[in-house]
Amino acid sequence: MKKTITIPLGSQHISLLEPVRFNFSCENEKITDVDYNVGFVHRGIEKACTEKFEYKQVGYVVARVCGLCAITHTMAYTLGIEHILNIKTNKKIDYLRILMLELDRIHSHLLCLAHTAENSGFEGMFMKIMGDRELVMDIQEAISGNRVQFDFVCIGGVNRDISTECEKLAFTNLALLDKKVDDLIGKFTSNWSTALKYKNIGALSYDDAFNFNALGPLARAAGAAIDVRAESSILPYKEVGYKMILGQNGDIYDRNLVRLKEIKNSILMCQNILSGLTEGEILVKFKGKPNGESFTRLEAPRGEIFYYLNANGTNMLQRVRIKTPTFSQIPGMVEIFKGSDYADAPAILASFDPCMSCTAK
Amino acid sequence: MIKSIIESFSNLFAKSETINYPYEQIAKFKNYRGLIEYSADECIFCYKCEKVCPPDAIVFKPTKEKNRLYEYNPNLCIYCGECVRNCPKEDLALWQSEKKPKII
Amino acid sequence: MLHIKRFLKKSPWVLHYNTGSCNGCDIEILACLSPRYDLERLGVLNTGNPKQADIFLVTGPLTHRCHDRLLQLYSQIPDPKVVVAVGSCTCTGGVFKDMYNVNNGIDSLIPVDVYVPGCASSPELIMDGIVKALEILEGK
Amino acid sequence: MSIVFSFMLGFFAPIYGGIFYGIDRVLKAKMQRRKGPPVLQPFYDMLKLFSKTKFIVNAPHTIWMIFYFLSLWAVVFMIFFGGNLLYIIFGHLLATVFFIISGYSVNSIFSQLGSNRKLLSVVAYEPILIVNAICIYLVFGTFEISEILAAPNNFNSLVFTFLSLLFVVPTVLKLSPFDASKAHQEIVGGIEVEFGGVFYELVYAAKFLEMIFVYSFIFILASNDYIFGTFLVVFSFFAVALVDNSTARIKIDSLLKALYMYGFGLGIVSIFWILLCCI
Repeated sequence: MKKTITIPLGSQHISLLEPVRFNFSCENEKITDVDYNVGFVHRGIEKACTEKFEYKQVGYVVARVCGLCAITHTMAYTLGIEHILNIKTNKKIDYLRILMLELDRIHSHLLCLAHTAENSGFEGMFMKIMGDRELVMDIQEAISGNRVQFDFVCIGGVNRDISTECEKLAFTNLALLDKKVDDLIGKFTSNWSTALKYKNIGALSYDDAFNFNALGPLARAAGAAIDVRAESSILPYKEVGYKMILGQNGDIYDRNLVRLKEIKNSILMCQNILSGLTEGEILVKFKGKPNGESFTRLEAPRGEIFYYLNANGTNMLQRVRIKTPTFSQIPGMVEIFKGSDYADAPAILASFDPCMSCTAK
Repeated sequence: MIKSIIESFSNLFAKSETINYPYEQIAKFKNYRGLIEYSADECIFCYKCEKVCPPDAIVFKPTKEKNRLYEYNPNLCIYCGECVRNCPKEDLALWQSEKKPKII
Repeated sequence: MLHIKRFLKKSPWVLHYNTGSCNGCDIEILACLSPRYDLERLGVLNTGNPKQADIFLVTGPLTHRCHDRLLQLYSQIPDPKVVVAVGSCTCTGGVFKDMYNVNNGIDSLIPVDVYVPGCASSPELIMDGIVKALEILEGK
Repeated sequence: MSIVFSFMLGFFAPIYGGIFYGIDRVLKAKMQRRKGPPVLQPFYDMLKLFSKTKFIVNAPHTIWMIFYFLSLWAVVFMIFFGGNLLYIIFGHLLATVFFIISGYSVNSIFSQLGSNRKLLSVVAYEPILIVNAICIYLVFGTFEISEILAAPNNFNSLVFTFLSLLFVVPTVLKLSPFDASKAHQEIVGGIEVEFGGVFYELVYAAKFLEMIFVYSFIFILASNDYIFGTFLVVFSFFAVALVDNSTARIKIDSLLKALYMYGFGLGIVSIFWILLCCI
């Protein structure tokens, strides 16, 4: 009799949005070993950024690394190239950029929560969160003209100004969403079946969070205060009311709560930004070609994103290196899978909010 | 669980959020980034849009006459609007309409 | 005689596969199932199972690695079936055109019936695409 | 009930079962603030599946499944002809075993996992059904459905039986929270995974028959008061849909625990309650 069975998850599976393959070696549905294969989405963007596209176009190309955190990629690239070109942006541009980043974070977190609920068989919650998410999508569409790929940021500023109508819409929708998030926190904390499904499942301890290089909400749920927004001052996060949110146990339940509370914090930031917007130019003129190198760190919805740019004074960049949060979360993910049930695997996977198109580029 | 049950029950009598789309239109926001449109009469043939387009969706094909022929592939376009922003005669020669691209 | 074929149009079950897209179109497909757009109105069910699917929603510019899987999934769907390419990069390659690991759209490998442009295709466009696919399905 | 009428009820069971299923789907959509599919959607699905290409993984797989469908239909016939409650329970068990064997006969890991889980859930709900059958016997003194339906209404002593049956309904129908044997997001439908075309159609129609099977159990609790029986069925239909909509799927071992603790426990309580009522 065979003792271990191998259960494949992917590369096409109903609980997966993107192609990634896990091979779970299981004993009686208990996972003993995990084999993973993440390279299905590799397209060769880093190479193309240095050979095919000019430095002004790269911003739009790196946005297509990942649709969920598109604005973060463009943002990190733009900040990097602005550092090389020595462009100083004004307060309004910074504020508009943070606004878009935080709106993106809200929609990404809500999607992750919905996906986790769906993967744990909670269809009612999935529909509820996806319904609420449309409020943010509306704001995004009103501001940038597209629902997912914003193409809002460009070198030297932003592409569009925010109109008074948009501002009004954003205020009403954010206030509505704030109430709905409160309601969601209540629903997530007081459900018998989600407690069975989420509490103490897929837990990452505080030490392991450091050992396995966890980032973003994953680390913060374990109590590790890792957040680029607090560490770097490249964008004025402290002015707009940023607050670090920490969990304790690092299980799915805590991750959900951290995400929900971060959404609340993001909503607060957006409201502060919208009420504190000043008049000003939205585009700074610049001249010259980039020459030099830069390192940029930025907090994506999933954790720290890192860009290394190297330019040699021509229209083409010499090197673009992207390090994405999911890439460094994979060892932690594998560690958590070991010892948990296969029945929990899809929910754990979704609660990590993995982004394979980020990882493989 | 009780909260969810109460909400599910009250939803039975609430109005549904669904937009009956193919039969009734969805209200779009202003400045929706739709199809790129072009007017040959106004174009000054600086080829800036061709140069700047990331996926090369806009191509000026060489012809026997003096001016080249504008060709645009909506299936290749990523609707970023970079061509429009770089056009010296924005809104006259090249503009981003609010039309949906056609499905084939 | 009952014309069974016309019921094909009323219950399209969907299989979704990502061949290397940026997730933008994938989350919009999820958004299509959400209460605002509610594709289930048209009878759409998201089955993760090729053997029970009618409409094959593909996103992504087809990376080399996804080649075999796409072909396998396509051949496992029983006839009649319709392939819908969602997003610019699925139709022609989009921004990823001519990158070294990309095949410039899925029509280089499998026959595509409906091309849905957009980056990322909005739920409205995806719904248009599915409605178009239903017309094609009826004729098959 | 005349024989012809019973025969017609049994013969058209997949059809009006389909309407129940359609109503269920619309109801669920309404609870999620959606419009939902038309009520006749299950029939569109069935008719569509007829016109698809036929795929057979291997012969036993399909044959066992056809056995499952036919024996399930036979069980439904037995219900409408007023047969013995125990025969019906064991007939249903036999049908389920056919289905489980069909799941084991293919090499797909998801199908086999689905069979494992289905087996465990059968182990969980079958004792509850039998305990409830005993309760019904204690009250009415017979296992024959035709005699139970003629007996005077004695629902007061069957309250706990009804409650314990409410645990069985979602398990048999594979509804959340007790749907680990289907688990669409984990094992892609479990045993259903390898069926396609016309053969999936039979699995799909079997869902309607299962629905009739469990709800008829609830219906007979009201004995000769048919209106009250219909009310009980509608009530439990609503309750199950509401709970399905507001819970996550629990794991198979939690399912076993929950069913034994609450479902079986309520069954035992019910026996004592009936004995108490008799005194």
